[in-house]
Amino acid sequence: MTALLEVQNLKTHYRLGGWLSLRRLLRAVDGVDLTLKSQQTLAVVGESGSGKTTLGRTILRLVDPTAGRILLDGQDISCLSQARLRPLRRKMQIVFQHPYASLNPRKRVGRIVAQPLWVHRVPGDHRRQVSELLGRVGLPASAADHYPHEFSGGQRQRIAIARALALRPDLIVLDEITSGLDVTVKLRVLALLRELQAEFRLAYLFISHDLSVVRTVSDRVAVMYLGRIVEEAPTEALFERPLHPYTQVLKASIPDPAARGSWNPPVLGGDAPSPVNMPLGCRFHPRCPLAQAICRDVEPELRELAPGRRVACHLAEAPPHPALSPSMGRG
Amino acid sequence: MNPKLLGGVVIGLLLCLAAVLAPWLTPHDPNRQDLSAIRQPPVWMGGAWDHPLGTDSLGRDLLSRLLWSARVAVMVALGATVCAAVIGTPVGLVSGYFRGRLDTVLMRVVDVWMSIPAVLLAIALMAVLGVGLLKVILAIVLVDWTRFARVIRGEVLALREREFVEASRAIGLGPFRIMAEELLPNLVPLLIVLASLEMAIAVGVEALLSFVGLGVEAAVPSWGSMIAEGRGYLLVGWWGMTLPMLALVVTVVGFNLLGEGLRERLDPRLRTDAAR
Amino acid sequence: MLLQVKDLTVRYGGHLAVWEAGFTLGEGEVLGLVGESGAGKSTVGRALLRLVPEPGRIVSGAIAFKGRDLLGLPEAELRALRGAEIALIPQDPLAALNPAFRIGLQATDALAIHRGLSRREAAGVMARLLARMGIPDPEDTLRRYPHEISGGMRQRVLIAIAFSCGPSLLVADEPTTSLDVTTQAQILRLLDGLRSETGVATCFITHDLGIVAHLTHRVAILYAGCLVEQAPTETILAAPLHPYTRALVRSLPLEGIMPALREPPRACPFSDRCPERMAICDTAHPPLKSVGAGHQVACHLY
Amino acid sequence: MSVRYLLGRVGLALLSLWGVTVLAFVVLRVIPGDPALLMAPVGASQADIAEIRAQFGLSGPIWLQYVAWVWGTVRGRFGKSLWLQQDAIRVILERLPATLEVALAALVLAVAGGILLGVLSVLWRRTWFESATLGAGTLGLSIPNFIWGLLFIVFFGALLRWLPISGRIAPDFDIAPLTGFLLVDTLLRRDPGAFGSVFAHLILPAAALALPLLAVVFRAVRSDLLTAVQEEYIVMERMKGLGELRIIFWRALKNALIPTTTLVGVQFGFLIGGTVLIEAIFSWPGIGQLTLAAFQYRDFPLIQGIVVVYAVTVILANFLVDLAYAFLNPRVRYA
Repeated sequence: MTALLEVQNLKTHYRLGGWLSLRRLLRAVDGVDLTLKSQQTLAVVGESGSGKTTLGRTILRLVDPTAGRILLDGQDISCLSQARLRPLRRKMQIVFQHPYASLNPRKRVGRIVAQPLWVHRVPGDHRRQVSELLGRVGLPASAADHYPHEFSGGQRQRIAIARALALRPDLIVLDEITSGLDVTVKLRVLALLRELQAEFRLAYLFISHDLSVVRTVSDRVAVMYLGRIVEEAPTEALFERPLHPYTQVLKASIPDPAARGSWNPPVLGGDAPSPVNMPLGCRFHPRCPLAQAICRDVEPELRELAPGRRVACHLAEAPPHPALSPSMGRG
Repeated sequence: MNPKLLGGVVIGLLLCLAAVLAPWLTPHDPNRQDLSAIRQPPVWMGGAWDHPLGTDSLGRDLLSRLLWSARVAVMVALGATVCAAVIGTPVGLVSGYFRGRLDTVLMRVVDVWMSIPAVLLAIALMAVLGVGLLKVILAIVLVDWTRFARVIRGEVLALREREFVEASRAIGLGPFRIMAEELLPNLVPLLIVLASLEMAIAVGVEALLSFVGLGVEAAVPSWGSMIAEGRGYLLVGWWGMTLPMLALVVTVVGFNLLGEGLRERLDPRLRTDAAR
Repeated sequence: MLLQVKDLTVRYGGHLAVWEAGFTLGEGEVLGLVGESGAGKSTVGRALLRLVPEPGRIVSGAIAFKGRDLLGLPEAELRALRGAEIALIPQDPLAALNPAFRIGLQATDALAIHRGLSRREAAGVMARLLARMGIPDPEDTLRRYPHEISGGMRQRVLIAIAFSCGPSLLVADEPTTSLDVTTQAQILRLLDGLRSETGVATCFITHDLGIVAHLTHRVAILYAGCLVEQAPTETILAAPLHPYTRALVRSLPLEGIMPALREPPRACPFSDRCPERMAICDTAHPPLKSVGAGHQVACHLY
Repeated sequence: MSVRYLLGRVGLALLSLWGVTVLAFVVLRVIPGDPALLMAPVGASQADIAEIRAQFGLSGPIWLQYVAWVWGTVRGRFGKSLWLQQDAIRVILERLPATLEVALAALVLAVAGGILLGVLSVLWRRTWFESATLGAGTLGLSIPNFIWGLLFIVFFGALLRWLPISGRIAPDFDIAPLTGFLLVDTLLRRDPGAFGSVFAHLILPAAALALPLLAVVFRAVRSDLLTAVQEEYIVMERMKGLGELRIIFWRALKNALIPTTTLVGVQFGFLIGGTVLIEAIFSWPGIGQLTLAAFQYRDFPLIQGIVVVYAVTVILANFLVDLAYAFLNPRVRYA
């Protein structure tokens, strides 16, 4: 299988401040490499400020990258003009975080879902296609005649998914799409995503802050910290044995209802430093419980410790047993 | 319909009715002078039914003049508002959507424009252009397009960050289609409210300009010039000044009520105060 | 009993937010109030302080705190309780701090009002409290404005404010929802440590069963403004009875959405999403029944 | 407030000032064609027109004219007023204090009155007071201030005869100007009678000028306060046991004043512009009254001077408002 999406040393920096004010550089995405194969799900996990949302938007070129390459089906799209990019938008779509902001409140659902069809001059009866799409995400065809505010958060996310599906893309970036939903609704949406992935042969870039959600949907997980990927591994391997100290802390921070009374979350020093003044050396070293001298001075590379397992930590060691084969899915 | 909106609509309809029907409603030619019947009081003060609201110091029928003035008010209100909106809205849209240098330049221009007091600018323009209805409208438009530009820009700045705008970019819509299809429909309530308030302002400015003799032509009756004329004989005939003032106040308040009523109905969270 | 809530009903304009909710809280006990957004859990929390936001109104019910009827208390006496006897930790620490004033002023209000300390003395007390909570330079933090410190720091400040006057009842309204996972873990640890140290009875509002499992003694589950199940935490996690609780605990996806409550409820509010729906569910609202030691459930199955 | 913010604001003010010179130049020179013809008195000969052209540097390419004009403006030289036959800038500066006095009085009245009414209407919400102030607010901001002026003259001047309606001071007082601000001058001279007269004369024009702005401030403070009292941080203030009065006056008000301040900045231009008519109506000897005459007499140097002085006043006021904004809002560095 070839890679559907390949990102090489991608950087997105923002200039803060302007005329007469102190110019500072916000390094939202700062050297990311990743690969996503078709019909697979790669989860990008990180806390606020890790750059995961900017990464998703840069890959779709909603934000312009500062450096690096984005290969979609082998074609470098990182420097294409917006006009040249337009036909390629059929291959990649996005679903956003806020179900209440991602649908134009003044347009009926039918027009919202049909918009990609007429923008790209898709032939055929758009009305019929829209009702099919709505039906596919579990909404009645009559939903097309209503306005977004008449729907609940979960239903709106379904509408947004239907819009993303309209052009039959190969890749959908899912940006925190479940973070505003209640747990029972969230589970239902995740189940729907799995069904759609098989049916439409989709690859997902699943961006989330929630490790527990990620576990149920993704084949591989990349953990981001301050603009970089610090660990990437097959999902089960990562959950069984996280190798980067940050991943370990992240995993241990989630209270597990099944293990009542035994939760003892690790203590990190202070709050995360901001992407505006990045620490030298390893980005995690000021908070890392294991930090040593080398971590203060040298930024670790993302090393392949086992097949399919990459970690950016000087101290991490390969797991004693070979990890699961890299391309195999959720265990 | 809330009471404000109701009041605004009723006053607005009456005004339009008066403006359209003025030639048929008026008992006299508004400019016909009758020096034998000057400063006659309204009927309830002992005047004759021939001049229901009395006459001015040249013996012209006040009711006729008031009704004809309504035409000027309506024309100025509609003309100036439409033109100001047509100029200001695209500027605000483009400025807010593209941001960056273009926005900086456009907004500096607006700032500069607004640092000359509106009244002074209007008077200066009229002094330069000369009197006349179309010129009044032009002067008001030149002064007030900034109001639309500023408020629309502010709203666009907020709207463009909403995810549905990003979603249409992800679909592949170009910037101008995004403005037309995604942003503009969301600006409609704001525009409607702004336009109603602008009509109130335009009527006020026209009256002001005519009051100082820099408004419509002398032959055209206008509340502003009637107020100025009535002021001269205030102590012998208070109605000469008070009646046009009343008409003006009712009109302006009516348009304001319309604007506020519409805001409450369409979107109570709209911030339009900065537009005044 | 420290706190006794009976038949609490809260209305927002035309709709019911909470319907006849009742529960108790003993000294030093931690009760988890669990439900999805819109279930009424936050409203219950605010009602305990009589701070239901407009246009909300407590329609009926009784809240007895240390034997005093909170709902009948004059405003002045209530103010003497707020911040002193009953404290609140809010959900969003950024929204809960006034952006126009320094943290020092806002953090010393409670001590100044209830303990009669001068601002300077109160700042001293506050600084010591913040230092104990692991804030490296508390004096500096007090001089800052809310936007100048991180979310975790802000929540620490709010926790310090809540504990500053030694309350006997604490309402924690989803205190970590807006924080990152690693920060959440630290704040929860801190909060649990302070709680067990002071023995303050706590009403912990959350939607996270993980938090419930580790921090609470008892749980009350709210659905569409109705209390559907109440039991000791172990019981809820091991043997949930209500079909809704079972879906929550076992992570089962549910079709449909939570309805708005009709008044008075003539059917089970969960009936249209319930996998075990019966004929009676659509015609009668199930009352809360006792089914075991401290275990109550509102479902026609039992 | 950082030095950077301050510098930025100064820069913006200077930029606006430059823009005003361009705008004034364009409006007064380029649009109407030949300014010399405009300036010339009716029936002037070709020779007269040529002389005007020479005197004001109206020949040569337009950019040179502009440079000459800006250079003159920077040095405060607008030339001799055609109508008064005096140095235009001196005429203006002599009359400026009168205009500033009434404008400042109106500003104070509008801001203080607006804030007070706003706070009270929130404190006493859902009472008759709220509906009354709301209705008055709509009326206040609907009616242009020259109409207010005329109404005041009719009611308080002509019908009730409570207050003087013309001039700055009763003619029987003779106060040699020190600062030009008569309220200050009469105080410095320790003349309570004259002070009273000045004060009485100030009330109606200032009130007429202030009313629309007062209504705007009132509504802004009120709506921002209503927003603020729903905010979580105000709930927390209640939660800590603070009383409602203290919360509204000492906490929420500061939050409400932050957006209100910007509004006052935008609105100040309207207030200052209002002086043109108010001064004419109340025979107030300031530059506003001068304006209409200057246009009537096509007194070009005087008009230029007046436009620039008005613009400087507005720009300066906006600069001060920016400072106040930064003072109130700790979040502002450089917007």
